[in-house]
Amino acid sequence: MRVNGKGLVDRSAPLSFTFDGKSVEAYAGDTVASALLAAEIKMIARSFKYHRPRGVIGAGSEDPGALITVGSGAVQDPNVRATVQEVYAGLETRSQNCWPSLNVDLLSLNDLAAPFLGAGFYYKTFMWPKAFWEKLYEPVIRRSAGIGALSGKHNPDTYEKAFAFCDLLVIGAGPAGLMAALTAGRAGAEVILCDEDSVMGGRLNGETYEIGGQSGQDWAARAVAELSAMDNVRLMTRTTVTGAYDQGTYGALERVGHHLGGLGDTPLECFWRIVAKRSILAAGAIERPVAFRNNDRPGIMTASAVRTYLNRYGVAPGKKVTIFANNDDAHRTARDLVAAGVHVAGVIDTRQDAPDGEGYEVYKGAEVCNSEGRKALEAVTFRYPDGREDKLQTDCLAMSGGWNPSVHMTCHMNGRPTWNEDILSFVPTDGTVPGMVTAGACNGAFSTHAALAQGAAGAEAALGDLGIKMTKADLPEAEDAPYRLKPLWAVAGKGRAWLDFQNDVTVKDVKLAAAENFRSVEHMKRYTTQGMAPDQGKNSNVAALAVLADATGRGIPETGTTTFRPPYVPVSIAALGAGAQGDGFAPQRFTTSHKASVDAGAPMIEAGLWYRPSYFPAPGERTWRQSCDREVNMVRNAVGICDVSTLGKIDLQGPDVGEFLDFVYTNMFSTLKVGKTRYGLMLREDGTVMDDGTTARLGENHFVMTTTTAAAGPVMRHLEYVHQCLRPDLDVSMISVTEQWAQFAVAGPKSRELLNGLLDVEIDDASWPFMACGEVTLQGIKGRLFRISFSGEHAYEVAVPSRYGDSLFRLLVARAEAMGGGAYGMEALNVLRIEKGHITHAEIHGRTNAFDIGFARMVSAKKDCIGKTMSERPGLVGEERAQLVGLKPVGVVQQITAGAHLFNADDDPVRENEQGYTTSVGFSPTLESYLGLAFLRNGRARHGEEIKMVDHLRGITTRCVVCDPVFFDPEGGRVRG
Amino acid sequence: MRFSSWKVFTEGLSGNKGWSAHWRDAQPKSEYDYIIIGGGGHGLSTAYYLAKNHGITNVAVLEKGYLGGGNVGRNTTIVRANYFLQGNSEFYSHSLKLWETLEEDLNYNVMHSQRGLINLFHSDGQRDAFARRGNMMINQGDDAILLDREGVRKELPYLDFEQTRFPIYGGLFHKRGGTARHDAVAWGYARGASDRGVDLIQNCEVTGIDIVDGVVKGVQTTRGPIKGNKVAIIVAGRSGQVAAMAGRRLPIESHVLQAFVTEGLKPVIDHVISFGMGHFYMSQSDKGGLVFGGDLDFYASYASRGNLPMKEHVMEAGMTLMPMIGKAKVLRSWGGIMDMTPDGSPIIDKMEGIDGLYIDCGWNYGGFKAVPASGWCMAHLMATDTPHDVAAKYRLDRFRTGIGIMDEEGTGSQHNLH
Amino acid sequence: MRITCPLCGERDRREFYYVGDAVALERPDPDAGDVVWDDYVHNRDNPAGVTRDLWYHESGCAAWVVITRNTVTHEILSTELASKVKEAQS
Amino acid sequence: MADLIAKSPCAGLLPVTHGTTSLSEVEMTTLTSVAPYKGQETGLSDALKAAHGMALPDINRATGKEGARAVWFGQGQVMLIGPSPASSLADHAAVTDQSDAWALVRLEGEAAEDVLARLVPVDLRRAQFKRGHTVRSQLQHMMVSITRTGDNAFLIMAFRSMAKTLVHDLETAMRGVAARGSA
Repeated sequence: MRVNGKGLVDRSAPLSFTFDGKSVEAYAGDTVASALLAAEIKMIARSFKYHRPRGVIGAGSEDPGALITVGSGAVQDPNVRATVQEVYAGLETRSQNCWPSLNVDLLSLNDLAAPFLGAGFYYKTFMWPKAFWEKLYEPVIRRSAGIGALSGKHNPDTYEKAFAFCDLLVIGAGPAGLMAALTAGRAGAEVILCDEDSVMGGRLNGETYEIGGQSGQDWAARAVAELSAMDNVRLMTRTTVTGAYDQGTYGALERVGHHLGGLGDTPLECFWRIVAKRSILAAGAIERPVAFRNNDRPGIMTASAVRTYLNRYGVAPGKKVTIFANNDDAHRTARDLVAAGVHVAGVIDTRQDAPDGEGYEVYKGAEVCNSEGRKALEAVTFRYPDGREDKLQTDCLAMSGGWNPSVHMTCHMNGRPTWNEDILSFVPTDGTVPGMVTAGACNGAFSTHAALAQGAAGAEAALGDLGIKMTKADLPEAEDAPYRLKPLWAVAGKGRAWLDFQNDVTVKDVKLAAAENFRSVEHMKRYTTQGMAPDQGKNSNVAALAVLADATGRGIPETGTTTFRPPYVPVSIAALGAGAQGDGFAPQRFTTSHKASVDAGAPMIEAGLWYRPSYFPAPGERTWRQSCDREVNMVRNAVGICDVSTLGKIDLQGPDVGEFLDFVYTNMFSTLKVGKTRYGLMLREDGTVMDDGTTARLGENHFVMTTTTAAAGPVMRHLEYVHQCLRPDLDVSMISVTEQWAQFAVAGPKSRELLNGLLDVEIDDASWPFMACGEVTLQGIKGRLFRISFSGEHAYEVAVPSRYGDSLFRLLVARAEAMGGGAYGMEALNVLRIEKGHITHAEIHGRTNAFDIGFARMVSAKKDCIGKTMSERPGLVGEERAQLVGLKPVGVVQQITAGAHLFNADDDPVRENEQGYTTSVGFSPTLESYLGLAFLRNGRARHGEEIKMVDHLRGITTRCVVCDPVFFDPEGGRVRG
Repeated sequence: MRFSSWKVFTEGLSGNKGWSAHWRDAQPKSEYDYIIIGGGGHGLSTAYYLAKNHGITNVAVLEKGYLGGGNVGRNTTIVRANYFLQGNSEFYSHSLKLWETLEEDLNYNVMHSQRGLINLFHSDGQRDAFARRGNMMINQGDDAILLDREGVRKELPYLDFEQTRFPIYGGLFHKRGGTARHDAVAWGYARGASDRGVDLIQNCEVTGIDIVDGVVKGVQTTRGPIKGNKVAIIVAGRSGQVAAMAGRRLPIESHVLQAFVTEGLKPVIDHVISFGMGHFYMSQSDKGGLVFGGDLDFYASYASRGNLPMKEHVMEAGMTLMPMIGKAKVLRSWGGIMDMTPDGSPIIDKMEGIDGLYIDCGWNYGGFKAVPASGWCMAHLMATDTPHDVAAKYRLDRFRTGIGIMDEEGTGSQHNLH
Repeated sequence: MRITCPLCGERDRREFYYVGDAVALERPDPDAGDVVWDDYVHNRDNPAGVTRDLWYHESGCAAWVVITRNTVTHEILSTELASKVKEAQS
Repeated sequence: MADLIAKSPCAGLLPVTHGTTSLSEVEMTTLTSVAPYKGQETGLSDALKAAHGMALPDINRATGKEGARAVWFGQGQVMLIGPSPASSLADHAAVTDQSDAWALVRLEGEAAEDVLARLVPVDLRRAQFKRGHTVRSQLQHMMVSITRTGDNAFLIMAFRSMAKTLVHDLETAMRGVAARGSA
């Protein structure tokens, strides 16, 4: 019901939205909750377990009652709080967790079975017969559990993340937060003021307080106006600070587009990481409900929420409102309602010394003990101190058990709040979040005056810490009423009294938990699920603790509290994961030949963030194998071109590079001659192979190292580690030049012929023997030429500055094609190297050492190097080790697969008999056979032996002969041309 | 008291007045035969199997906080047996078999649910590595199926198959993999151990280990000294501090691992899904929350809480893999303290040189699924002084000798990389 | 988490790579024996409290940094260039 | 035979404008990494001044101006942007050609700071990050160098191979900022 003359909604801007398909009238500035209450729609949701009717209970993000679904189709957004969702024309909302409808929900039958569904009942049943758990019980439980539903479709909305920095972050823009921001802003500090509401002012907008002679709402509006005129102040509405992290980092969720229809490029949400030198938590407090029988009916709300709907939205949540309280504050609700012309049925105050009513009846010393009304509240029963009971017809009960300061953020870094007996609640413990102070209601100071004073004082302290000069703030006058209350957690009596309205946890459940020895507060929480619902116990935790304390005969402080953990409000995965959807999870790296490869029809595959061509299909080829076989033959018989730019290239310069390389490689590099290249093996300090590659000496003090594609980053980091942490005495400078050079393998018997048409100065075997390297020019452009070979053919790698990469690749391929060759991809590259027994990370997979791969001789005995000592541990050498071998099929089945296991020919393929495994396989068109590289226990001593390869997954068993891993040209004649 | 549907029914009819404590709160005696330091999953299961398998019941479990308050109460509840190295393979296989009869054994519904685990791979190289793993699982007698892209699509149609950064090539499907209700595992073992006579002592912090001439004599605690002939350290992330009481350094660095849960949602994810390129895994709990996690925060920590960069990384992985979860809202995030070893595999061993002192630690972030077999094998070791067959490779000296290192990740002796 | 790089100043943790205990700087002699090497490569004090560990400012200036830090509170007490620490040791 | 043709890292991707922010590629130029040998910082600075009229920049600073800059590029490393390096530099430093290793883009406009605030975990507001200031940091998931070259202009350098992602990430942020108006 709308109340004229009240509220901040724009009565000149009516609009309509839908709830469960029905049109609802509203005004700009309404939330879905205020609009539904205005339309007298009380039942909005169903509870989690018993599917009891639920309505609006609170007025902010903590509301445990009215969870709805917004939108439909792919944008469907479940579990949205109706109290937070602002209305706009065309907004579509729906109830959830009900079937077939909110009104007729079949699962509300659960409510009748409640005696059997108490806390933890499921731990004691559903165990027989065993197979029924997964086939029957669990599927039924899962279907009835959950609240809202995801659409199941890819999220279509845009989200973003951002960083912000400030001197002072003020969390909450109620009187304390506004005063803090004003104080700091006027002093010139960089201030960020965040508030989760669409309008700043906090409780001032829901109350009829006066500040400095004006209404609280006006004072807040003026403060905001002053702040928004300051360049050094950033005001962030609709922004909830969600967590406090180390060194002054805060997470904050900004709801950018939820109140807009039609977003375009506007993000729906932005997740902020705010770095603040100091912060002031002015998060306010949350009024706590009271547990009494059937206290969960729609229409039963917190007293402050009723005031908010009245004063902020101009809505009376009922026509005949009853107040139930243990404190003075709740009487404001009655006064505000009466002043607005809404009928107050009475105030039921548990205190004998409660204040008298001002135009309403006060039932002193009484307590509400039951309610009636199936889908909305119709009446409450209350009990006088003498045990007499009476009933009031009422459609709205405004209850207040006192206030809980929102201490959550002060606990995010493991701080524990302190029990305060005066206000019967927890208050923040000082210093639990470095750099943060608390002010106002969240600090247990409930009067407006105290909020203003603490806000100002908090800002002054922060400014002092930061060395920013200020003038002391003049505090405007404001009410400073004392906060008086009497403990009231749960009204004694039969029936179910709700603590956690969402998860349906009742006083009985907590008592049962205590009886079953779940006496620790953590055990109780976990056993009953108390506080584990979407509101994370914001409404219920303190009352539940009090009930547990009572049941276990302890005080509340010694009962302790569960931990508040981030986020303060639920945060969408899309917001925290913004930017990653699609291809944004990691950068994409493209070689200079990418376009030419794609143009040639090559499928591109991912390799260490790069994309590399798998194969280059020629006309008429239908399978990758056909292309691969052709490309291998091409390299073996003519010439092939392959982009190898993705391999890491590290430029090392300085007088001590030789010594440095001797320390990082197992073999010697200081003895390498200028103009020569050498293969190197690099170990981790634990003796396992880290990486391999060739390193060329371009000058006396100048080397360029090649790493594998995947290890380029880790090797760079490792080299810097070795230099800075172990040998800073060495004068070495290193830099990645991977990106500088476009480098192409030119491999095959015709490779020199191909190059000699391109290089400005022709080369021959004498000027450019195997493993030679040096500078060359191509059309006057400086490049580098290395005579190295991964394929085992007479081959080169030619490098030019990347800007020429695309052009050179096309040129090389064109020339190769003219000579009967062409481009080759990763598949052919793999076959070529397997034929030669060259290893990749399939073999040096982080568990193999130099001994295993047959390179023990490469670990120089003349010097120390990283990993040498540990590689000599007894367990890393000897017959027990699986050693690199080659495999060739010898039986009817000719296929070898990677990831298969090896067994002695007559053994069963079971774990106990495992002898090794295959790492790399390929079909060699050169040798017309499948070839495999494998690790086999004591393998080097078993060449010639017949073994069994078993691939259970692919259903393949192949008899293989063990051989040397170098299948082709073992003498290496071909590389020397 | 025996739990059953009938019992729930009759209690329901009579006002649920007849339920009693799931376990006794014991006061510490001055002496026990066996003392277990740590009332987490592994400590409780060790106590249970000492009593059940070996008839040893003069046992105290000393817990500095509340039972099951460590990693068993703060993990992502995944149960699987998909290891590929000798040593791990047989151990986790044994553990999974114990899971499969755990409810009957404990008379406690731990909601073990074999929903199936799919490990996605994104390149040929990863497929081969998963093939090796899957083949070993079958060698061991467990189950594995290699799915291609279409096979994955059939099971998980909602993944983003158009994404080209790390396209989905296929997955290794382990049907017997799944989840369980983590707290219930601790409570079920506690109840079983307590019923058999084990004393479970909460709020009892061990402050010293008494060792005389290389022989354990007992422990000092915040509730007084307790004598014992055999003492086991089973304290996960706190292993370093407790071992230091015995003058030992361990090959362990403690790290924070974060986990996340969303608000309750209607069923949308049936399996446990693991995204190889993103270190992301997710399942949906019976309550409807999406339960997920990723990598360590990567810095040594005892804070049981993490920071934003890893939270963001995990969510980013989720969004690139399965953007349909975008509007699920994270309700809570938390952290556990992981006892990371240099090869990512655990230790179940005697403490060499100290008679009567045993250690069970180094579970990295895979300790939950190990709870049954860890207790089974640790109880065996303590009772018989010989290692159980399936845990014989979990030796403490393997790092010194290099014999039997089990590095499933292949990342070597950097503790946080496993 | 914010880390003060001795060169770049205060930066977000996401720019850094963590490797482990700064004991890494104290590499033993090759012939120090298996116990010493085992200790160096594997065993850790792993304190719940103040520790010194080694980080790499990977997406910043590429400096390796020794950070004195509390593992319980995440408080950072000091940061130094690893190369300076190492030079001071030798 | 066809000629070798130079292709810039962002060819075909830039320029673009969204709202008041524009992103364009900086014309290809000479980039030289200069890393002083032990104890050669002063010698290098002198040589740099003599040859190119620029001092060796301090940490987090750039010297020079459009066309000839020396940008601090990390520990013991300076990137010379523009001039061909004098041979005298090599007497004091490791000199490495990086001309083709980096994609250079210019982000300009009143909201440029807001765009970068969506991608870079460093405070780049003018009060803290003035003209001539530079950082090595990351932009989304990429390692970058960012230098303020004007009141509303930044020079951003990322690995050449990541040019497409660089442009994509910047454009996404530019669109979001433009849609919101300058927040």
